[in-house]
Amino acid sequence: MSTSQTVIVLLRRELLLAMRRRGDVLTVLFFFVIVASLFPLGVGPDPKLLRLMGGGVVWVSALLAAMLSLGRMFASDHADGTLEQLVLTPTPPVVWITGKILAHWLVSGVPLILVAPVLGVQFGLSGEALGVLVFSLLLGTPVLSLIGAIGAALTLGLRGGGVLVSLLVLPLYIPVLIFGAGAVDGAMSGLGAEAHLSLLGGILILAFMLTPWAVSAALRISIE
Amino acid sequence: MINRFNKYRYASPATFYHFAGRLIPWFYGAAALFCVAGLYIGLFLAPTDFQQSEAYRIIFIHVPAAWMSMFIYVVMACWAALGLAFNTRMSFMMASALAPTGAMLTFVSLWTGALWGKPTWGAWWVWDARLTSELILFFLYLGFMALQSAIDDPRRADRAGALIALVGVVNVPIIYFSVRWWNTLHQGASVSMTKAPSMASIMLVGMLVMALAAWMYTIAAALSRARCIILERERNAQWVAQMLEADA
Amino acid sequence: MLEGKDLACVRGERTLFTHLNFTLREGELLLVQGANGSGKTSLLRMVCGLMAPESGEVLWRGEKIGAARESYHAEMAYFGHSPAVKEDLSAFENLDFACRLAGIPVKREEVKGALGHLGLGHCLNLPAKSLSQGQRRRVALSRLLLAKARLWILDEPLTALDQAALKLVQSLLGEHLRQGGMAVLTTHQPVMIPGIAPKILDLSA
Amino acid sequence: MNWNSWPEFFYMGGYALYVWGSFAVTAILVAGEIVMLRLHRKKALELALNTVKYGKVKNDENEA
Repeated sequence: MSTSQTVIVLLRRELLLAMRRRGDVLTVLFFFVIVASLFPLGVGPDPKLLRLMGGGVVWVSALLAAMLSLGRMFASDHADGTLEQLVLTPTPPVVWITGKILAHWLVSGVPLILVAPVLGVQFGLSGEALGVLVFSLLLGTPVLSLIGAIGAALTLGLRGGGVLVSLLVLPLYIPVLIFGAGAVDGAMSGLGAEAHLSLLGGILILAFMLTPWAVSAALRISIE
Repeated sequence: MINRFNKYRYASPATFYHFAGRLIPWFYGAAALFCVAGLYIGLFLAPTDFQQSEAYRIIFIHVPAAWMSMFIYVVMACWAALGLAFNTRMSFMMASALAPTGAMLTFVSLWTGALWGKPTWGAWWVWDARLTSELILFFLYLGFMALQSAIDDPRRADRAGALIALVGVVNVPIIYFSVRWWNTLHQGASVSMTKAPSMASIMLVGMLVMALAAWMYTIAAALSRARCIILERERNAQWVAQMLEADA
Repeated sequence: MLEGKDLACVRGERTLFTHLNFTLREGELLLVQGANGSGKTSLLRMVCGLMAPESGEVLWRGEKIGAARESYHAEMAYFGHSPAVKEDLSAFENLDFACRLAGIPVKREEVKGALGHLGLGHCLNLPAKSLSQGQRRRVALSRLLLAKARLWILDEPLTALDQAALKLVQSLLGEHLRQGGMAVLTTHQPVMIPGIAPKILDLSA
Repeated sequence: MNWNSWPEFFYMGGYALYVWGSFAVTAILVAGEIVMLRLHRKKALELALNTVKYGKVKNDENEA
């Protein structure tokens, strides 16, 4: 069975499972919107200030929302034993791990990208900045799923795993946050966001190449 | 049958345990010696800096601590890589033994950085590229130690810690680059520690001696913590029983 | 041919077993016995490659399973403590996805047949969370049927099964072994399969 | 020599708080770590002694 077929089959299974538990997808989305709306309440309604903060706030909220749903990536399979069966399939683990991460991104990353413009408008971002925001999220959220998968795999089955994942993964998210929020800031201040977006793209390629191997090693360690 | 097997497998921790036991006093001694020499140079020989007068003397603690915090993380990652590659439990124990000392030195460099920033730039915390990266490095240390303490099975704790240390060390340059990029963009580098006071040679010597002191101290602390970890892990082993009877 | 050479296992700080050797050829059944905590489950997980032995190796057709990972896993089926069934999927969907992911092309009728064989023909499209523990184990057992693997590694397959299912499993096992298959089994109930003399491996010795 | 008297040395050109603040905290942390190491060693020795004397009682219950 070629590798692409395995990934497609796994994607179908993951999306079917996500559809059966639509609640989980929505909770991530609601969390994203709520966190982003908290900042104006905390900082005050001054439009000029909010416009400056807009990109950063949306990015931080997206980062926290993506991290919230990391636990689901392997934990439910580990609990009911299907993860062991996946490890014992003939296909190389890197293949189905990439499938799993892609499925996690589709379920928790893409909804954030779709909702982000609405929040951007709420913060008074202009048309061009909104476009850069969406594009930076498009490049950034897969990296959040990729790096997050390492944290999820390492903390499999640990009590208090949720908090631990955030401690492990947040420092590694910082470059993505800097370049993502920086892109929006660059677009708004007229400096142009090409540099940030290309660096973000670079990190995406690097993460796509390296993290599945790290996740495979982490799973082998955690399943023993 | 079990005992013969243990003797073979536990040979290396046993020899390391006694070998380290003899070395530790020497390293503590060397650390104290270098520290006294370094402080003497830093506080008595080094001239007053015309810009910052006496406040700059904090660099004799801040800079060596910052160097060491980065150096220890890299050494930790090396032990981790060795452990994963050759499946040697001793390497994992060394990595776990280094982490707390590295975290402590990172905190020292953050604390002294803040105390140095206040008189020099008027703010306790300066979002300078190096200080911010140091703060992130502190989080990486905390993540390593939190992960290791959250896992009960020593074998899994070692390997999981080793992996996060390796992932961390790959990310440290990326983080450092992105923070510098972020710092230069937002503040135009007006307030930044990169313009350290002009390095009179005596100051550099002082810092190098203090760095040596920190290095000796780290080795001593890590070796003694490693011995504790060995004792806890190998308490079922034959050589521990013999050693304790010999002492009793 | 499956072989275990000088295997050792350490759990936490305790050494469960050392210098363990066994061989298994076509048509043979290996019964792993021992008290609770003697490492039966760990040995099985080691044999199927989920867990690395502290020392020693597991060989499949003379090759280390680490090296021959893909070919070994293509010919092996593992049945662990948990029945590996997703609760949100129906029995049919569980089996269909499990076989496709394991690289076994399988048609609808075959899946229906396997489930029917195990007495689950009526609850094909029921979500698995509504099945009892015994029924879920039957879904896992029918996965064994579909997998057509040469080597079965079963960790206490007979628990939570009623009498009818027990006899059914023993007949399936007998048929599998007569066709030249191999099986490694841990169980507390006695296993009587006509015409097969199981090799015993006792870990408490 | 920069200082002509000890009080001037401790005054540190008006930055006593900052300089001595950082030196003192560093000394406290280093001393603290050494004390922690001593305690850790004592606990480890007790644990080992307990295991050797009373045998491996604690380990036998947990399931393989």
